[in-house]
Formats: sequence, C-alpha cells, structure tokens
Amino acid sequence: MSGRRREAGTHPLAALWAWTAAPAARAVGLIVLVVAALALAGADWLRPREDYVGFAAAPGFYALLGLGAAVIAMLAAWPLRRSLERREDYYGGDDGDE
Amino acid sequence: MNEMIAHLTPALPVILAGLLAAATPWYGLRKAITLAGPLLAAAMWFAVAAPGTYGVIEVAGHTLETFRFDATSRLWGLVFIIAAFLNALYGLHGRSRLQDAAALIYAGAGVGAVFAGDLLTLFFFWELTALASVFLIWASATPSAYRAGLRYLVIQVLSGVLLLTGAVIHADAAGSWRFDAIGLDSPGGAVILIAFAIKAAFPLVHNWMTESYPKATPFGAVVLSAFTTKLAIYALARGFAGEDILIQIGVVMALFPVFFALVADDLRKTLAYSLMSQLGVMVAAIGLGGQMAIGGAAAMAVASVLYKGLLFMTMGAVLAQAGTVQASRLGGLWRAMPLTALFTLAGSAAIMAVPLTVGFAGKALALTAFAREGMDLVWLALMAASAAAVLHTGIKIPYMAFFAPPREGGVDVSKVKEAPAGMLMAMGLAAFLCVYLGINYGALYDLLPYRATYDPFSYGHVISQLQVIAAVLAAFALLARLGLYPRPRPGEILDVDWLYRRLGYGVARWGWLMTDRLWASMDNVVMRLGKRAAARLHETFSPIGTLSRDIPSGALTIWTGALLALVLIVAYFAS
Amino acid sequence: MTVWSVELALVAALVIPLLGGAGVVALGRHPNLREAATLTAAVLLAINVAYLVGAAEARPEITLVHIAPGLDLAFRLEPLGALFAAVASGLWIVNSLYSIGYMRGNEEKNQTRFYLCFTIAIASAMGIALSANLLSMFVFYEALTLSTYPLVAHKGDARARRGAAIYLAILLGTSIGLLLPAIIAVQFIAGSTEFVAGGLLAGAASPLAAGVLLVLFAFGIGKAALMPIHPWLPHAMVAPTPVSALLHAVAVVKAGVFAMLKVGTYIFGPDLIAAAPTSGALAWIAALSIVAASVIALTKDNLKARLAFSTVSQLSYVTLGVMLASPIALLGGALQIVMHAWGKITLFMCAGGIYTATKKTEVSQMRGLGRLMPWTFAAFGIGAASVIGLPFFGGMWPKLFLTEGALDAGKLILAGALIASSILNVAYLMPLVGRGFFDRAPPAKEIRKPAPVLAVLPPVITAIGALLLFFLVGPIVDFLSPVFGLEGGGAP
Amino acid sequence: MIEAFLALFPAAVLAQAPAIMVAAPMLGAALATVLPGGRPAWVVALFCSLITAVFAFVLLFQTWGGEVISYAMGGWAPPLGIEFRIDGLNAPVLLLLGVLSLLGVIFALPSVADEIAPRKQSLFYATFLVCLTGLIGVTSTGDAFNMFVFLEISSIATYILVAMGAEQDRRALTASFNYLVLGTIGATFFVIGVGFLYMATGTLNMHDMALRLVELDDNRVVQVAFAFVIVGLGLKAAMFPLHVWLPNAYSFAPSFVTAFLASTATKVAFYTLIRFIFDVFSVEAPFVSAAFVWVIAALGVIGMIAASVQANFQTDARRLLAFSSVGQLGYMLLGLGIGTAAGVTAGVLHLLNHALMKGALFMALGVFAIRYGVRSINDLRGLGRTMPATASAFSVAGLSLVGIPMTVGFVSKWYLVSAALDRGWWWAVAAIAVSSLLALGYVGRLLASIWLQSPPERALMAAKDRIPVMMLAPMWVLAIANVWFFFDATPIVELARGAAEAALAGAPR
Repeated sequence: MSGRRREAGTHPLAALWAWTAAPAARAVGLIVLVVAALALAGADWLRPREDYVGFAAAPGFYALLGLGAAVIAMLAAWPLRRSLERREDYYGGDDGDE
Repeated sequence: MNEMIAHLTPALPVILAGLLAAATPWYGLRKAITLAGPLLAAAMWFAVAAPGTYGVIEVAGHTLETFRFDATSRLWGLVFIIAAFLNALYGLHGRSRLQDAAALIYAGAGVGAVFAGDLLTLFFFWELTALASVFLIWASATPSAYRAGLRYLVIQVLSGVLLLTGAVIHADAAGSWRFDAIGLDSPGGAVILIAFAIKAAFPLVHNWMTESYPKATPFGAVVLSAFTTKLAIYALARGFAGEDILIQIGVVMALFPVFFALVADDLRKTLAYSLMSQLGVMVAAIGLGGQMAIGGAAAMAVASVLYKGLLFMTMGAVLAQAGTVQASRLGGLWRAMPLTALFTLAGSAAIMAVPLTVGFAGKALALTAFAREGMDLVWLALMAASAAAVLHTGIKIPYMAFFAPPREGGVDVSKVKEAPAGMLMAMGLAAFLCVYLGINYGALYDLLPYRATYDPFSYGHVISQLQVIAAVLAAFALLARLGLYPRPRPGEILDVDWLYRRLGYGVARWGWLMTDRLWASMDNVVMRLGKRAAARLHETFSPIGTLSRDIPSGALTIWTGALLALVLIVAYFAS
Repeated sequence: MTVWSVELALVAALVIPLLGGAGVVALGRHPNLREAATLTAAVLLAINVAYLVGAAEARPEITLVHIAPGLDLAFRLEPLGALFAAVASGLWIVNSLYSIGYMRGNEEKNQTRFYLCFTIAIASAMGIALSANLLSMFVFYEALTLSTYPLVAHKGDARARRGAAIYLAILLGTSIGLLLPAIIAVQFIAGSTEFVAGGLLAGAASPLAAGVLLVLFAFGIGKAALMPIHPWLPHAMVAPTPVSALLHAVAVVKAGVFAMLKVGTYIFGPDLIAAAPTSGALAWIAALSIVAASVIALTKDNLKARLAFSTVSQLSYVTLGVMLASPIALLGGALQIVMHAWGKITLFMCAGGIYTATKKTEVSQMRGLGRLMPWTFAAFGIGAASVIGLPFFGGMWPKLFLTEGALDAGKLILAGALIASSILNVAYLMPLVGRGFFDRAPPAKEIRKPAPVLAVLPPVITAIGALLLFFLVGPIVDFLSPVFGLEGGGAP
Repeated sequence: MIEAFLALFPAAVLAQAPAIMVAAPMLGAALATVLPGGRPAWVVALFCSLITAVFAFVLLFQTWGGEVISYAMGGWAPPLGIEFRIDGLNAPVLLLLGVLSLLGVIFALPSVADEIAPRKQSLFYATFLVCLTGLIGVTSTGDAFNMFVFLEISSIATYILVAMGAEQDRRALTASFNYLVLGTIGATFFVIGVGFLYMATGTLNMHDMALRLVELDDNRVVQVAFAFVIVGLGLKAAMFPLHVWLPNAYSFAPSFVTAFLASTATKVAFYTLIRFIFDVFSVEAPFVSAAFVWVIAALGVIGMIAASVQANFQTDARRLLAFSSVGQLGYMLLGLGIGTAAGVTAGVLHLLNHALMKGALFMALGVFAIRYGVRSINDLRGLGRTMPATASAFSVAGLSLVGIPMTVGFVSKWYLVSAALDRGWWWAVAAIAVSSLLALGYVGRLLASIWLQSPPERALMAAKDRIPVMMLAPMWVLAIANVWFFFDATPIVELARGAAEAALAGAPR
C-alpha cells in the first residue's frame, strides 16, 4: 500500500498545505502579512477613496480600524479572561448533577 | 392535482420525510428519504407560479395560512431548503435514525414557520423547531449535553408560549392573526418581540445557543446553526423592521460576543459566539429598516446560513474525526484532513468577507445602509465587530484546528482520518456556494425582498475591505509572535448563564430548602397545636373525659334543673 | 315498532358496564373469560356512546328513578356530557387492555375485585356524564368515590390503606360538607337542580349568593383537586398504575372537572359567574394551583408523584376556564378534559410499563432506560409534549383557548401563569425523555423481564391519539360550540 | 289497595283497632309470664308484634288523608274518659313501632337465647311486651295523664330490659340504675307539667287542653308547665345535655334490647315532644316559638355536634352508635325547632329513617357479637373478610347514617337542609355539614376497622359456625330498606309530610 510509505496518518492531499509547516513559514508569513497590510493601506494615498462616512475617507482608515480592533480585542482579552475564567468543571462537568 | 400540490407548504415533504426516516430502519432507504425530502420541497418551491397565500385551512375558529409565498418568505424558504439538503448530505454517513428524523422535522418546521402566513401557524412551527431540535443536543448522550438540552428546551418553549400570548393579544387588538408588520405600538408587540428575541439570541437571552451548540452532536450543531436563529431574524424582519431599539440591541449583540469568541477554547463555542455577533449586525440592520438594510440583513442571513453552516460542518468533522474541538488540544490537522482544512478556509474567507465570497456581498449591503443613513457611530461599531470577526473566527478557527503546531498531550494527528465522503461533499457544496454567490452576487440580490441596486465590487469597497483583513491578519501575526495573543486553554468562561446556572440555581435550592424548613417547622407547630387540641377534645369528649364520666345521678339533676331554668327564662322573656 | 331508542341508549350506558361487572364476577374463576367480559363491555359501551354522541343534538332525556316529588334521578344527553362519556368509554378500552398487561405482569392479587370495581367506576362516570340534574350527578359522584376506594386500597398494605383513607376522607368530606349544601341551596333558590342551558341560577340568584355557591362548588367538588384540597390525589398514587390512569385520565379527576364545567355552564352560566364577586379570587386560586403544583412536581423524584402533581396543575386549567367564564375559556376547559385525558393516560401507562419491566419508580433511576424500552419512552415523550401544550399534539388547543380567555378578560397575569406552567411542565416531564434516551444506557439486566405487549401497546395507541387529536379538534369544537353560544367553529 | 287491605277485617275489628293495638301485647305479656320456657314466650311475643304491625297498618290506612280516629277507651266519652286519638302524626310512629318490634322479635330468638339465661327468657319476653304496650299506649293516647302512665310502664320495663344485660356485663346494672333515676326525674318533671296544665285548664284530655290553652297564652302557670313538660320529655328523648343515661344503657343492654330501644323508645319520646309542642301548646304562642329557636333548635345543633365529637372518641362500637343516636336526635330536634311544615317533615322523616339505620346497625353489631362476642371497635377488625355479608349490611346502614346518596340518610339530610334554608338558617346548614363530617369520621372509623384491618387470628377459631338466618333476615330487611327508600322515597316522605300536617293542623285555632 502506498500509505505505508508516507508518514503515518498523512493524507495524500496534505501536500497542499505542507508549506505551512516549513521552518521559515512563520517568519516569512509575518513579513508578508505586514508588508501586504502596509501596501494596501498605502494604496489610499495613491488613489483616494470616497466613502459615505466622512472620516472613513481618510487614507489608511480601514487599516487602522482593523489594526485597532484586533489589537484591542486581543489585549482586552487578557484581563477579561483573568476575571471570568473558572476551572473546566465549574458547572459540574459530565459527572456532576446540577 | 398539480394545484393541490402547489397549495401545500414545502414544509410538508420535509417533515414527512423526517417521520418516515424515524420509521425506516434500513440505512440506505433512510438516507434516500433524507435527501429526497428537501429535494421535493425545492421542487415545490420552484413550482409556485406566483406569490400568494396558499394552503389556507379553517380549524377550530382559526384561519391557518400555511403557505404564504412572498418576496421575504421565498428567500428564507429557499435557503432553508438548501440548508436542509446540505445537512442531509452532511449526515449521509450518520447511523442515528433519531438524528436523521429530528434534523428533517426541525428543518421542515423552520421552512413551515417561514411560510406561515399567520401567527398561529407560525407558533405551531416555532414550537416544533424547539421540540425537534432538542434531540440533536441530547443525542450527544452526555449528562452535560442532557442538561444543556433541557435548558435549551425550556427557554425555547418559553419563546413559543410568549409568542402565543403576544399573538393572542395582538390578534385581539388587530382583529386578525395575520403575521405582518407588528411593531412595538401594537399591544402584544413587546411580548412577541421578547419571543423573537429569545430565538434570535439577543444578549442576556443568548446562552441557550452558546451553551448548547457546543454540546450538540457534530451533525446536530450543523443543523442547529442553520435554522433557529435565522428563523428569528426572518420573523424580526417581518414583524419589527425599523424599530429603533433593535439598532442598539444589535450593536451590543455584535460587539459583546467578540471577547467570548476569542477566548473560548471550544471552537464550536467560538462559532456560536461568532454567530451571535453576526446576528447582531442583522438585528441592527433590521432595526434600521428601509429597503437596503432589510435587504442587507436578508443577504447576511443567507450568507450566514452558508458559511456558518460550512464552519460548523468542518468543526463537526474535526470533532467526529479527532474526538474534540478544543483549541487547546488541536493543531496540525492539515496533515490528516487537508480537504476539510481547505473548506474551512473557504468558510473563513466568507466570514472575513473577503471579496468574491458570499460574506462580502452580504455584509457590504447591510453596513453600507448604515453609512448611507449617516449613522456613523453605529456603522463604526459594526465595522469594528466585523473586523474582530476576522480575528476570532476567520483566523482562529482554521489556525487553531489545522495550522497551529500540534499540542503536547493533544490530539495525535497521525491517528486522525479525513472526514467521510458525505461530509466532504456537503462541505464542498457549501464552500462552492459561498464562493459562487460571492462572484455571481446578482443571483443572491435578485432573491432579496427588495431589489438592490448596489455594486459591492467598487474599488473603494474592495480596497477598504482588503485593508481591514490584511491589518487584522498582520496584527494577529505580530501579536502572536510577541506572545500577546491569548493562547487557548481549557476553562469555563463565565457568561450570563452564570446567573441561572449558579446564582439562580443556588437561590432556587436555597429557597426550596428554606420552604422545606418552613413547612417542617409549621408542620411542627400545627402538629403541636393539633395535638393539644386533640388532647383537649379527648379530655372533654372521650370515654374517660369530662362529658362521659359517670356523673352521679344527683349531679345530673342539676343539669335538668338548669335546663328547666333555661326554658323558663326563654319563656319569660318571650312573653 | 322500534325496540331501540336514544333513551334506551342512555340507560344502556349505565347498564352495560354494570353487566360487564356482573360478568366479571360470574367468570372470576377464568381470568381469560373474565377479561373478555371487561373488554366486551368496554367495546359495547364505546359503541353505545358513539351512538349517543351522534344523537346528542336532540337532547334526549329519561327519568330513571322518581325519588320523591321534585327529586329525580334523570339522564339528559348534551354535548359536554356526550364528550366526557366518549372520552371515558374510549379510554376504558385502552385501559382495560393495559390493565390486563399490568395486572398480570405484576402478578397482582384480587384481580376479580379490581375489574369489578373498575366497571362500577365506569358506570358511575357514565352516570355523571349523562346526569340531567345536580342531584343525579351527586349520586353518581359519590358512587364513583366509593367504587374507586377499593381500587386505591388495592395493595392492602398500611401505606395503601392510609392513602385510600385520605382519598376517601377528603372526597367524601368535601362532597358532603360543601357540595351537598350547595346543591340543596341551588334547589332552594331555583326550585330545581336541572342543568339548563344558559344557567339555572341566572336571574334567580343574586351575585352575592352565586359567589358563595361558587366557592362551595369549587371546593366541594373535591375531585377537581383545586388546591388546597388536592392532597387526596398524590396520596391515591399508592394504587396500581391502571387505577392511577383511571383516576387521572378516565374517570375520577375528569369527573371532577367535568362536574365543575357542567356546573359552571348549566347551573351558573357564564354571565352569573362573571358577576359573582368570588370568581376572580377563584380564578387566582386556580392559577396559583397551576403554578404551585407544577413547582412541587418539579421537586418529586418519584415518577407517579410527579405525574400526580402534574395532574393537580393541569386540572386547575379547567377550573380556571370556568372561573374566567367566557365562552372561549369554557371551551378551552372542555377541550382540556379531552386532551389532558389522552396525554396523561399515556404518561401513566408508560410509568406503569416501566415499573412492570424494571420495578423502578424514581425518575433518577430511569437514566438510559429509554434505550431498552424505546416504545414506552417515545410514547411518554409524545404524551409529555401534549401535556406541555406543544403544537401538533392535542394538548395545545386548550392552552390556546384558555390563553385567549384569560387575555380577553384582561387578566394578563393569569396568562402568565399558563406560560409559567408550560415551562415548568417541560422542566419536570422532559427529563424523563432526555435522560431516558440519551443518558448512558444501563446494563440490559435492568430489565427483569420484558414488559408484556399489553403494557406497551396501549400507551403507544394513546400517544398516537394525542397526536391525532391535534388535527381532529375542529369537529370537537364544532360539536361543543353551541353549548357555549359560540358561532360554529368556535370563533369568539 | 288500601280498601282491599281494610276489607280483610270485619268492621267491628276495625273499629276496635286502637284498643287491640294496646291490648294484644298487654295480654301477651301476662301470658308469657306464665309460660315455662323462652321459646313459647317468644312465639307469643312474635304473635303480639305481628298483630301490632298489622293493626298499625290498619290505623295508618284509616287515618290516611287526614282523618282522625277518636277512640273512647271503655266507652267513656272524652274529655271525662280516656281517649285514644290516632291521626296522621302518631300513625306513622305506630307503624314504626309495629314493624320494628316485629323485626326485632324475629331477631330476638337466637340473640336472646345466646345472651339471656334460659329460665329468665319468658320473663324477658314478657317485659318486652310490657314495654311495647307502654310505647304503643304513649303513642296512641289522647290523655295527658294516661300518657304519663304508659310512659312509666314502658320506662320501668325498659329499666328491667337494660338490667338484663348484667349477664354479659355487670355494668348493665349501674347503667340501668342511672337510667332509672334519670328516667324517674324525667317522668316526674313531666307529671308536674301535666299537673300545672290541669291546674290551668281543668282537663287532662290533650285535645281539650289545647282548646282551653288558646286563651291562656301569657299565663305563667302554662309557661311553667311548658318548661316542665319540655324538660321531662326531652330527658326521655335523650335531648342533649340530658342524654347521659343513654350511652351506658345502650351499650350494656342485650343486643336485641339495644336494637329495639334505639329504633323505637327515643322516637316515641320525640313524638310526645311534637305532640305537646304543636298540639297541646300553640306554636304561635310567643314562649313556644322562642323555645323553638333558643331551646330546641339550639340544643339540637349543639347536641348534633357535641355528641358526634364524642362519638368520634369512643372505643366501644355500641357506645359509639349510642352517641351517634344522641347526635342524630339533634337533627330531629333541629327539624322541629325550624318549626315550619318543612321542618317538622324533615324531623319526622329523619325519625323514621334513623330507626331504619340504627336498627340495622345495632342488629349487625348483635350478629357480630353472637359470632365473635366482640364489642370494641378494635375487635371489629377484619370482619369485612370473615363476615362480608353482615359487614356489607352494616356498611350500608353506616353510610346511610353519614347521608351518602343512594341511602335514605341522604333524603333526610336533603329535606332538613332544605327546611333550614327555607327558614334562612345558614348557620344550621353549616352545623349539619359539620355534623355530617363528624359522622363521616366515626362511621369511617368503624368501616375502616371492619374493611381495612386484617382479622386477628383468634377470630377465625372462636367463630360459631353459622349465623342464624333469623338474625340476618331482619337486619337485611332494614339495610335494604335504607337503600330502597332512597330510590322510592315518596312513601316515607308522604308519611312524614302527613305527620307534619297533622302536627301543625292539630292545634285548634
């Protein structure tokens, strides 16, 4: 069987995603994403947009919006999680009887 | 004959298929039935020549309009039928007769509710969705799923009876049970709104969803995600379009689940919160009212059925194959389930509203409506919520499940197999639709209740959406690199359900205990009083008591004398 | 010359079960023949009642016994009574089948006495259904109490005797202490105790007197189990399950609420009840009963106790309907008699089936049993859904009409009680379905011996009935509408 | 039918019917005394009661429709001679006496053989016949002093009969003695009252007295007489609180005596009360109507509750029923106290019905006693299983006592409550309801013991083999009558109504 020759449990089509496991993938990915984001934001200066909402027409507005939303969400999650997290079987889990 | 069939609601074949499936033990035949039901319903949908109200029945003094085919209902009806078919496909490998039946009856109830022309018929199917769907949760066969299901059923039935009560009040005032715009000015409107609010998972009444969807079976969660909330959105759009309060609720509803979606360890829980956030946008759009906003809400609902269904399907596949969807135990699954990973990415793209996906076409319409109305702050909040959706769903789901490095002590990827063919087919079809309707968005827009004259693919719109997505992706990559992304870990995040699962439960227990004690002590007091009274009676009346003692005859004469005196006195005063 | 007539059919409704009882005694030595006698009587009675239902339009009447001037035992057929008779006789067939399965499955003793008392109880229920006046109804009401007493005490141990004694004491006590004076007062005020369309007392009694009488009736008809005179019902749970089914679905409690309904409709009439100063308070008591009994049911682990309190709660729906006193609410009350009968008998027969197979009585012991007894638990689920009032099951209709009645009267909070009740019903009935089917399956040895077919099939039949009744409500409403002065079809 | 029945008798006999009624048992008593053994004496007693019963029917039919028979005893015309006066009021009572004494005597043979020493049996029957004579005399006579005489004849015979129970239980002697003392007090009061009346009116003939009393409404002497008569007769009738002699007398007397006395003696005393209150005194006299409310109805209500409570606490079955009798008498008094035609009808109706119930109940207790020698409630346990037929009869009569429909007690209650409502006495209705519940309580105790407890093992061994059918038959006749007269209540209701009409019409205006 051909399966034996491959790494155990690996799907034949897994090759599609093999690149994600490449050692450099993470660093390269980060650089690519940051560059892409900057490039897309910079496009606004090259070709101004119009928008129904006045302030949204400002160059790079949407990039800032996305950045802000994501950073705030991630950073705010820390204190919120600290205050609201309980152990897994807080409500009794599968053995308890509520 | 043809006309007869044309007059029947498409819910009928679906529900009947469900009943038949329940009675069919043969796997092959049953699966054929589950696929045939939605197909037949689709045929009936296409057979309708013109909008109108069909299938009107008079029962017990009430007029039931079972099949109202108009601009709004036909869209939802079609989407529900498609979802029912996709679900049947997804469940093709499932061996549980009960789940097959429950899913179809539930889907049929959803279709029936959408086509209901009056509030009573709506109520019938409204409750049926509750009753049928609970089995999809219970089918997980764990105590926690049982409890979650029971709570789910209770609150769903509450929604139903509230709907009935509100409908009675409304019908009394309006003189008709017809389900048209209700509004909050109508007596009973508020009650009906609460009923809808429960099913739409408004904040504070949303926990039935975030609690029970993760507890449902893999197949069950997929089915559940498609109908209940979208039915509520339909009902809101029809009954309460343009109610301002919905805008505020919608904004809260869109923002508040972001945090929970982000930190939830169970990826299906993430999806549930994410779904709630999406619903918030729809609710706000309905609250805004107007052709474009309602159209946008409808388009989002369609999109949501497709991509949320797709994501639940993929996570269901992960759960079925890997045995868990806890982010803290997953990672690296691309190796075992590359196709599922691909479809997940398609779903992610759709929920991120990447151009050329259905999410883009839907969200654009809804958000632009706010911008056009000049509601800048609302627009900004909803934009932020959708930006956050990129993070907590679009990135988190595929990354945590498939592309994050495998966890130590987590799932052993080498033992996991790709999802079975039926699941893959369903996921593939859903993914295809997500992309197809994104490209050929005209097909979607044509179905909307109001003809939309809007081109989502303007330069400004495309570039701005891409900016958002790229910025979020970059921010994620950066913060994850810096270790500032809250890594998933097991744990229970408290939500409003704490109020009843802990506080309410505790109060009820305490109350019961106190009542018990009160009764006991009252019993004691009553008993003591009773004993004393009994002793008193006994002292007086019993054989050894005062009245029964063998009184000496002499004493008896005194009685006689007393009585004589009494009669004399009476006689004296009488005359 | 026609030998048969409607009047004779009225008498036959009383005589057939009694003859069945005689047959039971005569054939006591041969169990199969004895049960055949019961079943034959049940089927004949059902046929007879079906004939009566068809003839109810003409309101035939017959005087059975002329006791003394002005006092008659008489029958008169009218839709409400015909409906009750139909429910009782129809369910008797099912219950008889089930009794055979249960009594044999559990090897109960004194089966001949059991079947005999059963026939007498059914005859009494027929008498109550067909009575033409309060006096006759009272006579059969007491006969029903006395004839079911040996059934409740059937087991004969100390607990059964105590339960039966409480059963008898409360039912006889309330009927003699409150109901009888009320009936005599009606006779005194109106000069007769006939059931009259529109209300015998309408125009004859002042609202105040009517208010007092209403209280006497509401609590005097102890079988309606309005709180706080309900304790007999949970105590009567010591009886074998077919008896519980009889008590809760076919005869006793239904006779109680039926009497309530008939008194409300034909003695007071809606207008007088509405005018009576106490009807509002009684409606509140009924609503309180509905909610409180449900809460208590929630705390009971014993399945039959839970169902008993559920019955207390569900019965008060009818009382509530009477006290709301609008045609639509009364119609709701009447429907509740039918719908609850089918739902609750299913639940009880399932409880008995579970007991027969596993000897388990507590809900907490029944986890996963549904996997071993799927039919029984599925029937239970349907019965529960009907009792809750979910659509596509018969129990939905009375809730709808009662809600309409409560809201028509502007009593929003009473409608709230109905809502609360539905929720509580879910909370105490559905766990059995959820736990039964979806908890981990217990080892197969839990089943000591499989339940007899006759203990499984009847609840399935009644469950299907509860489903069908949802769709068959139209004819029933049409049949009842004239009684309440509603346009055909029940529209208010 | 009535004519056909009356045509059986020669006219001369019919004319002498009242005298025959009294004479037959009197002569029978004399004959029984000299007979050697119990059985011949019993035959005589049976024959005499049969005659009484037959002639009771004759008299009833003769007075049907409101006729009044005035029979001059010994040919001396009233008001100087002694008059026997039969009307609608006392004819039913005579019927009751006749029928129940007949049933009682049938019941007596095995019961007396069991309880009374053989050599005393002939005297026992003689005493019984004397008692019967007295009771018939009291009921028939139209002369006040003559009534006193007959009352004492019956009373003294009763004391002896009660004392005969000493063979079973020595306490019968004290019971009898107490009864004697109190009975004598009652008789004395009564005769004092009659004396006052004679003083005021100058006549002893009651009809005559009534005619003269019409003008003497506010005469103090008459009022005093009234008080003495009420108290004296009330004592005889065991009106609460003058009932204390009754429980002991009933519990220790021989079974047959209790059954007979419970269904007849107090009833006759009650009849005399009606006779005096309605026929001799005028109902319209203020002091009489005030006494209705404040004495008779009030004591009736108090009695029916207090005695019923007391009954609930008894441990001895016969004593329980004895207290129940006091309570039930309360119903009759209440009916009387209501004072309307409906009220008196209800009172008399209950008088008749109560005789049926208590007769059956005490007879059943007699049957239990002869088989197992049991008396206390505790000893009744399990009898439902060992003696189902007798227990059933007992139960029917017991339920009748409570007033369950399909028994005659229900009819009583129905008429009584109707009468009370008619008068607007809601409190009386409430009292009846309470008392019924109490009755349910004590009857429930008996029935629970009989049907629900399991029999003690010794009971199965100590049992005599067969219960004489002569004991069962009369018991069953009464038990069935309890049911029969529910479904066909017209005859007794008509009797009661006739009596009430006679009572109300009796007082000449």
